[in-house]
Formats: sequence, C-alpha cells, structure tokens
Amino acid sequence: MPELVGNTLAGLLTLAIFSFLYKDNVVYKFAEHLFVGLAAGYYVAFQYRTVFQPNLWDRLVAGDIVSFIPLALAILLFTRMLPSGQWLSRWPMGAMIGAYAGLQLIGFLQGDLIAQVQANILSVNTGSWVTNVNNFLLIVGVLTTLVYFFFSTEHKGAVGALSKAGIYFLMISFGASYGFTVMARMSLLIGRLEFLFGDWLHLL
Amino acid sequence: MDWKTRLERLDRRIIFLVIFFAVLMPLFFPLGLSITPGPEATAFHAAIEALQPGDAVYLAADYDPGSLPELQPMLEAAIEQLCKKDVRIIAGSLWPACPPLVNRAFTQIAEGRFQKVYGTDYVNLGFKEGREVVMNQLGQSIRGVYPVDSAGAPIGDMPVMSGVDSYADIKLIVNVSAGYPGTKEWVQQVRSRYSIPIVAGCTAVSAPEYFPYFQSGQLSGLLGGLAGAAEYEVLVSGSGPAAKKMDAQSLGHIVIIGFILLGNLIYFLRSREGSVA
Amino acid sequence: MIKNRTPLPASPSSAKRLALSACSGLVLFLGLAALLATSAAAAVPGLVVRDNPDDRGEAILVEWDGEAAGDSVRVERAESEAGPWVMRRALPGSAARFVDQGEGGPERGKTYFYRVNGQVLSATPTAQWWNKGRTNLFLILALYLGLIMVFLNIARKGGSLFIRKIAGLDAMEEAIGRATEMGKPVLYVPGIDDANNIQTIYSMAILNSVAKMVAQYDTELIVPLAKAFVLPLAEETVRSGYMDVGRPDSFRADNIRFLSDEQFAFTAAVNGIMLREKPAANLFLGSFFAESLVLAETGFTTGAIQIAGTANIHQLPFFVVACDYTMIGEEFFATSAYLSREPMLVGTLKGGDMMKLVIMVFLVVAAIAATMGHSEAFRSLLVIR
Amino acid sequence: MRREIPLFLTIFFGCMMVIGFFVPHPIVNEARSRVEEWTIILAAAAVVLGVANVARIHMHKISRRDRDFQYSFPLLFALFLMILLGIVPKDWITSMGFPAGGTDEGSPFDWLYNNAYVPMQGTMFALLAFYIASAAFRAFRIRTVEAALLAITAVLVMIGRVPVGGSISNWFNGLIHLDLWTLPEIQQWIMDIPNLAAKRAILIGAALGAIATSLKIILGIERSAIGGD
Repeated sequence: MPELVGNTLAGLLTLAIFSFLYKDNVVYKFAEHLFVGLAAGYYVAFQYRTVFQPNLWDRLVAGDIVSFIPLALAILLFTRMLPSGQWLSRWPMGAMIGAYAGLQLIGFLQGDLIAQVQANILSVNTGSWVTNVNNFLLIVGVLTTLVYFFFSTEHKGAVGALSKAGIYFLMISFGASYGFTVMARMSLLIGRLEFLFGDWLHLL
Repeated sequence: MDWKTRLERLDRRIIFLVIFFAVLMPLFFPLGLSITPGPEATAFHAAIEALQPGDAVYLAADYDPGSLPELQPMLEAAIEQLCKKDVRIIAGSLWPACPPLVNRAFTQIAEGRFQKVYGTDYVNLGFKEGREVVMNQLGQSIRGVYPVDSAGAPIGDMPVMSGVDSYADIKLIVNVSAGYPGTKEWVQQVRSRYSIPIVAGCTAVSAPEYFPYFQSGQLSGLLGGLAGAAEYEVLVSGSGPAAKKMDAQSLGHIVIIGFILLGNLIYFLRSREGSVA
Repeated sequence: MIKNRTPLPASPSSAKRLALSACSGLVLFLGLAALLATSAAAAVPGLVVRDNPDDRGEAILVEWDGEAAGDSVRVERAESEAGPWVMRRALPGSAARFVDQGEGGPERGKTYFYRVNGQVLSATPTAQWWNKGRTNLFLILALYLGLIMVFLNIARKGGSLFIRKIAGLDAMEEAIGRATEMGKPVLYVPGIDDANNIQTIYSMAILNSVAKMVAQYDTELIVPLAKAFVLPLAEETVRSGYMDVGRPDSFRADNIRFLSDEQFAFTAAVNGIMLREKPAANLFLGSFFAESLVLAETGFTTGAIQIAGTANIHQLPFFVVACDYTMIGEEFFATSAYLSREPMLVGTLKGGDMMKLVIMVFLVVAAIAATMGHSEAFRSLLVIR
Repeated sequence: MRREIPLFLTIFFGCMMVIGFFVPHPIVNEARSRVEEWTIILAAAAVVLGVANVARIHMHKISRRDRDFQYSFPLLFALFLMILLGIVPKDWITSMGFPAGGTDEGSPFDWLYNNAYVPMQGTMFALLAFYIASAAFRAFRIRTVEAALLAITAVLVMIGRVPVGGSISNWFNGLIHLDLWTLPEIQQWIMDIPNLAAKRAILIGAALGAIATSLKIILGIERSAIGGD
C-alpha cells in the first residue's frame, strides 16, 4: 500500500514537471517550488546528521576544545544574515576560499598540467604505422589547439595555419561532446519513461 | 505555405511528441541489438577482476537522482562484480542526495543476491560535506572523517574496517560520478598524491573530457553514460538494466540525427532559393 | 595477527651458525632443510630494507630484485631481533617492493626488524622536511609564478603588452551596429552563475564595453539576471559604461532585470523577452549550463545575430551550432582582458601565454627525443611521487 | 582589521594546503589535517547559510506579496518539513509507528526523498531530451567548415556509440563482402585521437588558468574573491 501511494505521488509529480513541455503553467510552478524546498530541507538535514553531529558536536561533548575554533568560525559565517556585522562573515569565507584555492592549485598542477603534458610525450617511430599515425595526430592536435589559445601573436601566416588546424581539432571534439550529450539526455528520458510505464502503470 | 515553410514553423511540441514515441516504442517492443564492450569498459572490468578476496575497495558514489538512469546501473554492476570477487566495499558520497541510492543498491545486490553482511562485507559511510578537502582527509584517516556510518553507527569496531584507515589500506577507488565533485577531482587530488588506482563511471556529458585521463593511465577504466554501463553489464553478468535500454537509446539517437539532417536539408534548399532569387 | 609457525633462524649470522652445526649432524641438517622447504621460499636476492623516503615517517620500504626473486616473498616484522614475528604481507616475487604502512604499520622513530623469507634486516622510519619526489612540481610552479609576477608588474606600470584581437569582438560590434540600424534592443546574458564566479566577473568587464558601445549608438540594452547578487554589480557596470561616454541620462535601470534564480524559470523568462521584444543581437557571455541550447535555439528562431562565450566546455557545442560566433574557453577570458586592459587580467593572461609557449617547446623537443628513442629521459622529468 | 584578518586567513589556509603537499613532516601534516577538518565544518555551514538565504528570500516574497508569491508557501513548507523530519530524534519518529527515523532507510524523510525528490529531479533533467531534439531540428545549422566537422563527428559518435551502429556496419560489410572499419571502431578512433588531443589541450589551458587564479588568491594578490579590494 505505501508503495502504491508512493509510486502514484511520484507519477503525478513526474507528469507535473513534464507539463512544462506543453507550456509554463500553475502545476509546473507548484511542483518546481516544492522540489526546491524539498532539496533545500534535505541538504540541511543531511549536513546536520552527517557533519555537525558527528564531526563537531560529538567532539565538543567528548571534550575536544580545539573544535571550538571551527564552531566559532561557522557562527561568524552567519553574520552575513545580519544587517550590520557582515564583515565578520569574511573571516570564515576567507579561510574557506584559501583552503580550496590551495587544494585546487595542487590538483590542477599534478592531475592536469603535469600528468597530461607527460602523457603526450609520444614517439612516432614505434614499429606500428597505425600507432605512429595516431601518435603524430595526438602531438599535432595538442600543439595546434594550444596555438589557437595563444594570444600573444596575431594568427597570420604559419601561426594562422596552425591555429586553423587547432580549431578543426576543437570542432571534432565538440562534435564528440555533442554526441555524448545527446546520449546522456536520451538516457534520462528513458529512465523516466521506464518509471512511468513500468514501475507506476505496470505496462512494460 | 509550402512544405519547407510549414516545417520551419513547426510547433516544437510536435518535435517533443516525435522524440517521446521514438524512445517509448523500443521499451514495449525490444529489438535485441547486441552490445560489444569497448576498451574503456573492458579495462574497468579488468581492474576490479585483478583484486584479491579480502582486499578493501573505496566506492566513491558522487551523483544524485538527476543522473540515476545513467549511473545507478553502473553502481549496481560494480557492486555485483565486487561481491563476486569477495572484496570489502567501503562506500562514501560527496553528494548529499546519493547515500540513499547507495543503500538501495547494497540492499538489492550485496544483501539480496549475495547474502553479504552489513558491517562485515560492506559499509555505507554516507555523505560528508567538504569536496576536495574530504578526498584529502581520507588519506589521513577514514575514521577521522567518518566517525559514524550513514545511519549513525560507529564504524570503529565494524569488521569491514579492520586494518583499513586510509588510502594506504585501499586497493582501488571505484568512482561513479555526475560532475563536481567527482571523477576529475579524484584524479586531481588522490590519484598521484596517494598513488592509488582509480576506475570511474560517469555521465555521458562528462565522459569525453575524461578520455585523456584514461589514455594517460590516471584512470584505469572508464564507463561513459548508459552505453558504458551496458557494456560493463555485459562483461559482469551478460545483461542488466542498462543493456535493456540500449534499443531505446539507439532509436533516440537515430531520430536526433534525422532532425539534424532534415533541418539542414531545408536550410540548404532555402539558401539555394535565395541565391536563385 | 598471524604468528609464524616455523622457527627459522633470526639473523644471517645465526643462520650460518646453525648451518655449521647442521653439518656436524645429518639429522639436524635434514630437519632444517625440511623446515626451509615448508616455508616454501628461497632467499630473496638484492634485498634492501630502509626508511620509506619523502614521507611523514610511518612507513618502511622493502625492496628486492623482482626478476631474480622466486614465486613468493613473505614479509614479517618484529620489534626485536628475537621476535615475536608479525606477518605483514605475502607477495609474488615479481612485485619487487612492499611498503609497510597504513593500519598496523610501523611507528616513527622506532627500530623494526624485517624477516623476508628468512633473511633479517632492520630499519627505522623517519620523517622528512621536504618531499624530494615533488621538487620538479615545485620548480614548475615557481617558474609559472615568476612569469605571472613579471607580466603583472609590466602591466601595472603601464607597459604595452600585446594581445591579439579576438574575431568575436568584430562580430560583437557588427551585431550591435545592426541592432542600432534596425532600432531593436541588444540582449546581454552574463551566465547564470553567482557574482563570485570567475566567469561572471570576466563577463562584467565585457558588459562594461558593450554598455559603452550601446550608449554611443543610443540602442537599448537588456540584461536579464539569474542571481540576485549579480544585480547591483551589473547595474553598476552598465551605469558606469553610460557615464564613460557621457550619456548617464540614457541609462535605464529597469532594463537590468533579476528574473528568477531557478534555472528553467529563468530560461523561460529570457525566452519570453526574446520572443516579445525581439532583440536583434543576443550576447551570451558567462557561465552557462543546460539552458544554453534552449536560449540559443530561441534566439536562432527569432533571427537575431548571436555571439556566445563560455568556459563551460560541455555547453560549447550547442553555442557553436546555433550562434554566429562563439568564444571558446580562454578566448572568452582573453576578450575580457583585451577590452578592459585591467592589469590583473592582462598580466595573468600573458603569464599563462608564456607558460603555454614553454609547454609547446617542451612537447616538440620531447616528441623528437621520444621518436629517437629517448622518451624516458623526458618522462622522468615529470614523474610525480 | 576588517580586511587584514580575512586576508590573513585566506593566505594561511591556502598556503597550509600547498606546503602540506611539499612537506611531509608530521608537524606540517598534523596542522594541515586540522585545517582540513575545520574546512569540512565550514563548508557544511556554508550550505546551511545558502538554504537560510533561500528561506529568507521567499519569506520576503510572501511579506511583500511579490508576483508569484503563492508558490513560496509550498517551497517553505517542504523545506521546513524535511528539516524537521531529518533532525528530530529518531525515536520520536519510530514511536509514531514509522519503521525508521532520521534520514535512515524506511523513515518518512526517506519516503519523501524516494517519491518526491527523486522523480522530480529526474524529470527536470529528462526535459532536456526534448529540448535537445528541438534544438537539433531548429537551430543546428551547417554554415561553415567548422560546423560541418562538428556535425559529421556528432553523427558518427551518436550512431557508433550505440548497438545499432555495429548492426549497420555488420550488415553493410556483409553486403559488400569487405572488412571496412565499423561505425563503433570509427567512433572509438574519434574519441581516442582527435577528441582526446583537443580535450587534452583544453585541460592544459584550463589548468594554467586555474593555477594562476589560485596562486593569486593564496598569495593575497587577487582579493575580489573574498569581497575586499
């Protein structure tokens, strides 16, 4: 019984969102706002259960005095809601921005920049002509695309030709992205249809 | 009005109906097209296949219901393969809306089909806020980040966690990701810093961006979207929920291609008319 | 904990002594041989046990010659030479190394004895102040920081730094010109991200230039916004653009509109503007997500000239097929730097450009070297540990 | 003080992360670990702050009787209901006869997640399938060589990535008795070579940009991010 009620609610809400395809309407707007509220409430409850309770509260109760520092910073964050005293919220904001900037710096450096440059050190003399051609194309593709994103010189003459090749590589990669995006969107629709006609209406 | 004008001014709701039925029909009348796994899915499967019984794996599930149809089949198939290999599964999420989906898959596959025991063979640590920070903290101490599991039970004395407290004790990270934070961040923050192999299943939208990570060896396997999930299912068990949807997927693609061609045919004919006139 | 069953000699020297005494008694000798056989492992060639380098001092590295080792290598550990021995790991000989760390791993500053297939060696884990395996990364980072600082300084002192004009800029001027001719408004959407997003910030620099052009031509400019925090920012940006060309009275604050912070409600509202007010030029410059293709499609059907620019790579394909010009990723940032001449933007862009030049040269040299069979030398420069 | 302290915190937290990468010594390592633990709590607080902001905006909307203010009622109702169900002690919920409390499986909170959150979010994303179809027909124009390349690639990838591509190729190869590259193989090659090359260059370029931005933030050169001048 609760499953039938649940599935019916889910089915009706699915149709409410789909109704937007016909045109923007009251039912859609209601469902949309309901969703935003649900999601926001869900996030707060989860932050409470999974972060504040185990990682802050339990530690404070257990006598971990150092945990007062993040507690104080977290409280300062909420001064943003006050008409005055907003500047205090910049303390925790500053700390957070700094921490993420630091971690992202390391991440992009080791994960993207260095590792990707290293992976493109390729030979065009490997004994297999297919690999040679492919490696050659990888080298040329990376270089010409980088030339396209080089702004310190006019794109004329030889540089212009290289950057033109770069744009062709870019367009092929955008075509690939387009194809994959179509795939993603179709999958999501299939998922909903399977729910509507299978789980809810039991027609499949 | 000639046919070209009529098509040009076509109400988009008619286009909506066409795609709706194109995707729906194969769900009722499957075509049964065969699926051949590609190199990325094969490598994903092989990376898990190389594990030894008793090894610990970190299952990083970073998505939400918005990508459920693409990613849930990957998670389920991965849990199935991990159960078959008798490895310990430690699951965690950086997306708040994910832990219930992980629970669902565990209940269905690990508990339902393989009679695995929660706390002994697998654990769902649940959600933790902090994105990249959490990824790094797990390299210090998993228990420090997750004193309790998703239901609030202390993980310290669970048998599944015995001998495991950081990446040093983990053999492989299996990531299922719908965006930020996800595969890209696991590669950036964890792959080389803690020298631990990662396999990733991701939405089709982000997959093309991750091919360089696969070629460079930063990812040991890659599943892209529903097609990737279907290929992996074929490798794990011969079939599965994703594989069953591939017919609908095929027809959807064909209709989109048809739309692009038809739209440009009209455009081409129009521009010829223009140059003649 | 798995205790070892076979009482093997505790060190090489005592092994010799035992072996000597074994020679004197055949029975003892046979017994020892039998014990060695049951442990199913031969001595491990090239065995080294040492502190694992470049770490916080909680790991010991056990290495051996992987090609010469037998099928199985058993690593056991004890806190004294006499035991008791704790089994740490059994590995195939080809593994060539084992790092004893993690749960149950060694403690910093304590000396440990490792028995590897009977052979005993000792080591003490210590912490290091510098990770030598990452010095290469540090140097690359320092080089890049140096380049940025140099160009930032030049830009701040007003030195001339060349940035090529992005073709999209001409297209933008042309689009605004046409809107003026047709007497129709220009639509500028600075993405749907918040005010602290880097793309929104860059988009404001372009918006300022667009406002100047529009003010000169006396054309209407509509700026729909998806985040309330961007509203004051956008208002100020457009107002100052109108002021700069001496037309503050033409500025209309009600054309800078905060519509909705729900993605698709916002999209529907912008579609409404496009269909009702029929702008002749649509500029989509900033951080866009799934709404990109809906906006570009509607704009396309109204026949507007469309210019797009975003660093959100996933959305670029949809802009490319439906817009007249698309600024791809960094091109968008470069346009912003070109228009604003802001030293911070220009200096950073030039620093990045020089780093790109370094990378391109490196890749060409490395490809030639790799083709001649020297790829490892270049690859090892970039190995991260 | 108003500017210096946030700037100091930015620099301190940022540099801690970078130094922690290069210096493995436990003194630095422990400090970095502490800083990370605090950041987890701050990040969680920031999410709550964001939600508080949404709630405030909608309360304002109602009090000012803004356009469409009626819709703020279901939003606020759902928001407070979810918070309440999620954070009241678990035994309160179970004592009312529900199988579980809190955010656990089987709780009312979980039921709402499964039967309202999941279908609505899933459907929101499914709408995009319709939009992409409409855009493919009405706004995908091959006007330049670049667009032509994009279109050809897109078509090859779309067809080669799904089973029907393999079926077509097999049928065609059988028809002409040749062993030409199949559509899945062509698709694979596109993904592995030209797509990969361009995506790699984009990764490198984007990494340079991100590193520059981060460097400027943690060295206190770029201050706009923390709201200072």
